[in-house]
Amino acid sequence: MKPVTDQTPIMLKLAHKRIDSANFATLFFDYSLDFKPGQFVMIWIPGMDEKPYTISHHNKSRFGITIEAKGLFSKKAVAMEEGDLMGFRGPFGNGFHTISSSNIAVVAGGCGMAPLAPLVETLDRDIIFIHGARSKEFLLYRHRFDIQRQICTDDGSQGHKGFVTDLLEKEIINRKKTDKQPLEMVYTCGPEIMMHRVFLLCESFDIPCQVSLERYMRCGFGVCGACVCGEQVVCKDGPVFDSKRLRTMDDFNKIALLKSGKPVNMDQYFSWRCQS
Amino acid sequence: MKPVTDQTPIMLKLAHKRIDSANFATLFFDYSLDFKPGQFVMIWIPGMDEKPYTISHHNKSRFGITIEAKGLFSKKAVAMEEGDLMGFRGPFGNGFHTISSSNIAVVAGGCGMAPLAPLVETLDRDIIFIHGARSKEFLLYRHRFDIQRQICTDDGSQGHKGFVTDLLEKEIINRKKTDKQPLEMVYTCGPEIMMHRVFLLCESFDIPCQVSLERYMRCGFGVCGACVCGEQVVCKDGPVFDSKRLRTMDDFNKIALLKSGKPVNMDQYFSWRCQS
Amino acid sequence: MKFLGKNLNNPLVLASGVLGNNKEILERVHKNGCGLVTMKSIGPAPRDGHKNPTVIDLGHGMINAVGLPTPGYAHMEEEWKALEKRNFPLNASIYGGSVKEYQAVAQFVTAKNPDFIEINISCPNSEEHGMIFGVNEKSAFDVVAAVKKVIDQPLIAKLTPQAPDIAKIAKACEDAGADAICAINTAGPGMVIDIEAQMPILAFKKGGLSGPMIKPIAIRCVYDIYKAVSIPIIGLGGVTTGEDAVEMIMAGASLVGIGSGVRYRGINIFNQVNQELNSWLTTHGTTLDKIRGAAHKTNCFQESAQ
Amino acid sequence: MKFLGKNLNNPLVLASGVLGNNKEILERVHKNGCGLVTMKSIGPAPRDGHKNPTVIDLGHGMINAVGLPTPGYAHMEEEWKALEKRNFPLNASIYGGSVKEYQAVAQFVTAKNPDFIEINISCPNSEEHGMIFGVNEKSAFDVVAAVKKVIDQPLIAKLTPQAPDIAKIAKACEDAGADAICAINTAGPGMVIDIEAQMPILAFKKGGLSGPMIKPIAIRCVYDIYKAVSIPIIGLGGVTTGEDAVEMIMAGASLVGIGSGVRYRGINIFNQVNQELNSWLTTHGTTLDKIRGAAHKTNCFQESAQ
Ligand SMILES: Cc1cc2nc3c(=O)[nH]c(=O)nc-3n(C[C@H](O)[C@H](O)[C@H](O)COP(=O)(O)OP(=O)(O)OC[C@H]3O[C@@H](n4cnc5c(N)ncnc54)[C@H](O)[C@@H]3O)c2cc1C
Ligand SMILES: Cc1cc2nc3c(=O)[nH]c(=O)nc-3n(C[C@H](O)[C@H](O)[C@H](O)COP(=O)(O)OP(=O)(O)OC[C@H]3O[C@@H](n4cnc5c(N)ncnc54)[C@H](O)[C@@H]3O)c2cc1C
Ligand SMILES: Cc1cc2nc3c(=O)[nH]c(=O)nc-3n(C[C@H](O)[C@H](O)[C@H](O)COP(=O)(O)O)c2cc1C
Ligand SMILES: Cc1cc2nc3c(=O)[nH]c(=O)nc-3n(C[C@H](O)[C@H](O)[C@H](O)COP(=O)(O)O)c2cc1C
Ligand code: FES
Ligand code: FES
Repeated sequence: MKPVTDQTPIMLKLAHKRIDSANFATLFFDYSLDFKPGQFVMIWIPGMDEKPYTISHHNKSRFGITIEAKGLFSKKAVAMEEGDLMGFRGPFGNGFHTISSSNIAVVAGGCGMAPLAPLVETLDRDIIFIHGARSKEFLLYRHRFDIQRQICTDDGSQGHKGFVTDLLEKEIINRKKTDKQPLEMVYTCGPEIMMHRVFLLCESFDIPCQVSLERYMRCGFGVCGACVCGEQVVCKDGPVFDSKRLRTMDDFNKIALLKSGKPVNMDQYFSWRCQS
Repeated sequence: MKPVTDQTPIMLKLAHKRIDSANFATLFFDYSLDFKPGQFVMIWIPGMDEKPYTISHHNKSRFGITIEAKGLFSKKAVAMEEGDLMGFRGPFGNGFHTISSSNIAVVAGGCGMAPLAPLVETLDRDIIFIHGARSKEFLLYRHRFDIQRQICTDDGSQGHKGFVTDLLEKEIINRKKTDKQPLEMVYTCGPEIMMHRVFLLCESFDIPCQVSLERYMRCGFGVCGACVCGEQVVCKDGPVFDSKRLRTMDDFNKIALLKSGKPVNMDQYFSWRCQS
Repeated sequence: MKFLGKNLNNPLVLASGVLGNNKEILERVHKNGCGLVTMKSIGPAPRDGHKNPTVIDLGHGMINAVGLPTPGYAHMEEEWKALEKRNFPLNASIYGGSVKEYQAVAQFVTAKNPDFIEINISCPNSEEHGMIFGVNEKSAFDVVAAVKKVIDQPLIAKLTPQAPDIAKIAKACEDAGADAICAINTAGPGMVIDIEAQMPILAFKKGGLSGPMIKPIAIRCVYDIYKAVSIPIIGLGGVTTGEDAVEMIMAGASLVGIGSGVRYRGINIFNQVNQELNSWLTTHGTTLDKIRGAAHKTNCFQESAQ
Repeated sequence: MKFLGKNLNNPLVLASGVLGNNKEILERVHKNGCGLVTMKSIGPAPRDGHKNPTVIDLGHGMINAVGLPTPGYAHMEEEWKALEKRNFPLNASIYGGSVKEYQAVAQFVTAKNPDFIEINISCPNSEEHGMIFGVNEKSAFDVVAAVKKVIDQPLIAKLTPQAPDIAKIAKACEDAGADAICAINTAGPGMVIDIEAQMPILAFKKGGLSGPMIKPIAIRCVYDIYKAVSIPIIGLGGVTTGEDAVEMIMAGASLVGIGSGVRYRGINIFNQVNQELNSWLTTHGTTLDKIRGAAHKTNCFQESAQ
């Protein structure tokens, strides 16, 4: 096996495919990857395309990625069969900065659970763990953690009917009231609008947070400029950004570049991403 | 300083120049070179040429090369002044294979003393050390060793009048007669015809020897083929060859390639080398 | 220092197509020690570029076939509005598929008043069956002359090393009115095949080579161009250290560009290279002006040796 | 295996100009696992080549300007006498400065009966102001046709990547009667300046690039040539491992050459590459014939993706 994995892709056989739900599948590969929670790899399906995916499962000899079947590429990816070859470059990006404390909240929205799951596994067992999704079917990893999760869904099909921010705000206020120690860090990943709300909430209570952003990517290593968000290079400076950085990022939840390099607002960006 | 010295040349300032005699000078450079006795470097005088020279002095922070002013290049080299820059690539070649014994003879002819001197410094003090030259003036390093030397000169201006092989043969026969242990290794460097005679002598007494050959060189690392001697690549497989190898080398003391690649006999080779 | 009448903090230039996708990142690169920043090449019509993989690191350099993505010159009003209020010198790179297209893009861009306009002539010429503008003296002359007519800023012609004789192309550009030469664009092209996938890795199959492995080609090009023209040269290709910059300047460069180097040392590479360059100059008691083109001078040895 | 009617032990070829200076070393290379050995290019008149430095390692490849040293075809009787009694297949490389010179060398060499004659068309054409034969379709055609007329052995045309479109040159060679193509000769040219000496390191200043850094260029050339011609290709440039050889074959090569690789793994590189190549083929349950040109096939994904 090649020692360097962030240059030309290494081709790995799909060792195991786990269907998580109607929309999600997790693909496992037997390879010992150097890895930090929050980092991502570029996955190449030869002849098709190459896209960034977070590592959602990791141990010494195996790693996994969880993919939501949305467009052409991700549908092809979840349709791969055991034994099929896929290419990998990476891992890229900075990953989460972890602190040792139990006054931590982790807030996952939908597929945003993917990068957070290996992080949670490194954290204290008595952290606050909030998990939201469109509906019950989109809740990932039901039996993965021995940590209690607070669940919410947009449609109320499981847990609280409403947003993750509702639960986070309740927790913060509750801690204030009960004289519990305030949160020292909030980690979050999910739709950018959700992360932005979590960020604003944290700001109003002076709690530092770390969010994991997503932009269209080409190189993955900070050269091509496809993924810039303001003056930040998401693939290299990020994808994880902390509050201090986010305060300087005017484009957070506002502007993203299309494939052509054209800067558009997030609505336009997502409707472009839906075209195929 | 660059860690790798066998790629593009490193430029070093001439730290000290020692005039050894009318024809010889030793140039010292302050650089910590990885080195084994018998290896050589390619010396570049910018704008002029680049040629191979043996390392004749070596310690942790300094190395030296001893040059006989013969042609254009070597005359220019010994005319360099302290502070002048020269380029170095190397060290190249295999170097001498050393054995631990005191039944060893070292046979140096003229400038052939250069590669042998650092070897002698690693050997036992009671080895046999024979040193020959055209005349007294060509005897290098008069005060360098605390080992006794047997001297001979072509003109008898110092020591025995005659060849190094006379002295070597006497020593071998003497050992036989006096029931001393026979020689276990003879190291030699000098004109190829001299080394060939040493080799034949050793063969007739079944003593292994190691000789250091010289050919026109370009790359120094076994690619260009300029320095081939039969099937041996002198810059890479050599310049040191042992008896076993020499037995298979039909071109030893017979054929050398000119700059054009033309194979010629040794006389023609040396008269070409004299043209400039 | 001065370059074509403009003040630059230092001789380093950000290569086109590297990071320069918005004002904020250009400003950050400038703040990190880059004297002149170049925008991603602007083209005649909106273009997504190629599918991924488009950029692959090969260790000693990289290969890319991004495919000239561009919002298209007519759709960049907001970007230009942001750039109006910039506090750094800006080089706008443009391209086209025909002389007319180059002119159209140039006319638009000149009105936005960048400090320089760089024309990337490594694009296939649609009128000449895909032949690259920059490999042919006549087409290079034509496109430079046509663009020069319609712009107010100094014109920099960016050349490709794929030309059989890059010095001749440079001369043609100078004759056509170019104010400076930028050399080189990516070398090759190359191809990397993944033997497990049994397929070229880049979606576009072939790509341009950049980074340390092309430095000897870039140095040779700058050396040849320096002999052929009297306008200044931006030397570009494989520079990652202050010593590389010195080498480029000795070959004849007035400014030194950095692109792929950002992969190997991060955005701060510009500060690092400046510092290394300056400390080299100090240690050697010399200046940029004194070492420029130094490799062209013969010395005493050379004469005696010939 | 068979190549142009001759039996070879394996698909590996020693590149011209590397080691091949006498019969003994050619034989040693053959014994170390090289199917076909190529002699250093033979020229029309005795030539010393350039002064040193002529060959410099750059870590990820090397640069050389040896300057085509040659005893001259008319002064090699002894070498040929030794080679008569050889027990290995021999490829004789020749060059000239004009079509007439190529013919003169070829006429002489064909009488010595090597197994193949390779013509190195990366030399300046003295009739066309130093323009390299191999960058121009017409001059490539002319020299191949002229040599083909006077030789009895299969003719291999060795091409330079400095051609603007190497596939067209290959086609011209095929049309002129070439039996195989060898690609590539060195890339660039490049230049490396020593900043302390303030001077190009090579005495000839510029030199050709070889070794790992040019592999992407070689792969692209072989890929393009494979599309353009139906004669077999010797793929050469930057190969150092069995995987590199597989890549070359997937690009379209029938045989795989190795030159600079000798620097990095020694003469035994041929045995090593053979072993790696064979073990790759075994592990993948395939053969040379099955993987040749494999990178040209599209797969199901590609169609759906376009
Ligand atoms: C650093 C990083 C990590 C990522 N990690 C994961 C991961 O772990 N799992 C995963 O499934 N995806 C992840 N992605 C997203 C992934 O790269 C693809 O964009 C996604 O799989 C959609 O690709 P597609 O070609 O199938 O969809 P497309 O054909 O591109 O788009 C079709 C559909 O996808 C949705 N969509 C596509 N991209 C986005 C986006 N960026 N934001 C919101 N909606 C989008 C559209 O709204 C639409 O519904 C990550 C992206 C980045 C930048
Ligand atoms: C591995 C190796 C190590 C070497 N180590 C040393 C060393 O430590 N010190 C040293 O002075 N030289 C050494 N040499 C020789 C050196 O490389 C030059 O060949 C020598 O200095 C002559 O160069 P020149 O250009 O001055 O002479 P040239 O102009 O090439 O020749 C002029 C004169 O030099 C004599 N000469 C040149 N080359 C040879 C030769 N190969 N054999 C015999 N006579 C020759 C000629 O007979 C003539 O007298 C070594 C060579 C090799 C291959
Ligand atoms: C990812 C990438 C994209 C590039 N895009 C452009 C471009 O749009 N226009 C252009 O003129 N050059 C482009 N180039 C070429 C660079 O500007 C530069 O000429 C080349 O990479 C050599 O410099 P380097 O070795 O420092 O990278 C691009 C290079 C890379 C690596
Ligand atoms: C030192 C050296 C000398 C060469 N001399 C010749 C030559 O005489 N004739 C020729 O056709 N090619 C010559 N070449 C080119 C090689 O044959 C080969 O085409 C090139 O080096 C690319 O292969 P590589 O990367 O495996 O070295 C030479 C290459 C080197 C490195
Ligand atoms: S993907 Fe290229 S810079 Fe981020
Ligand atoms: S000098 Fe090049 S092979 Fe020995």
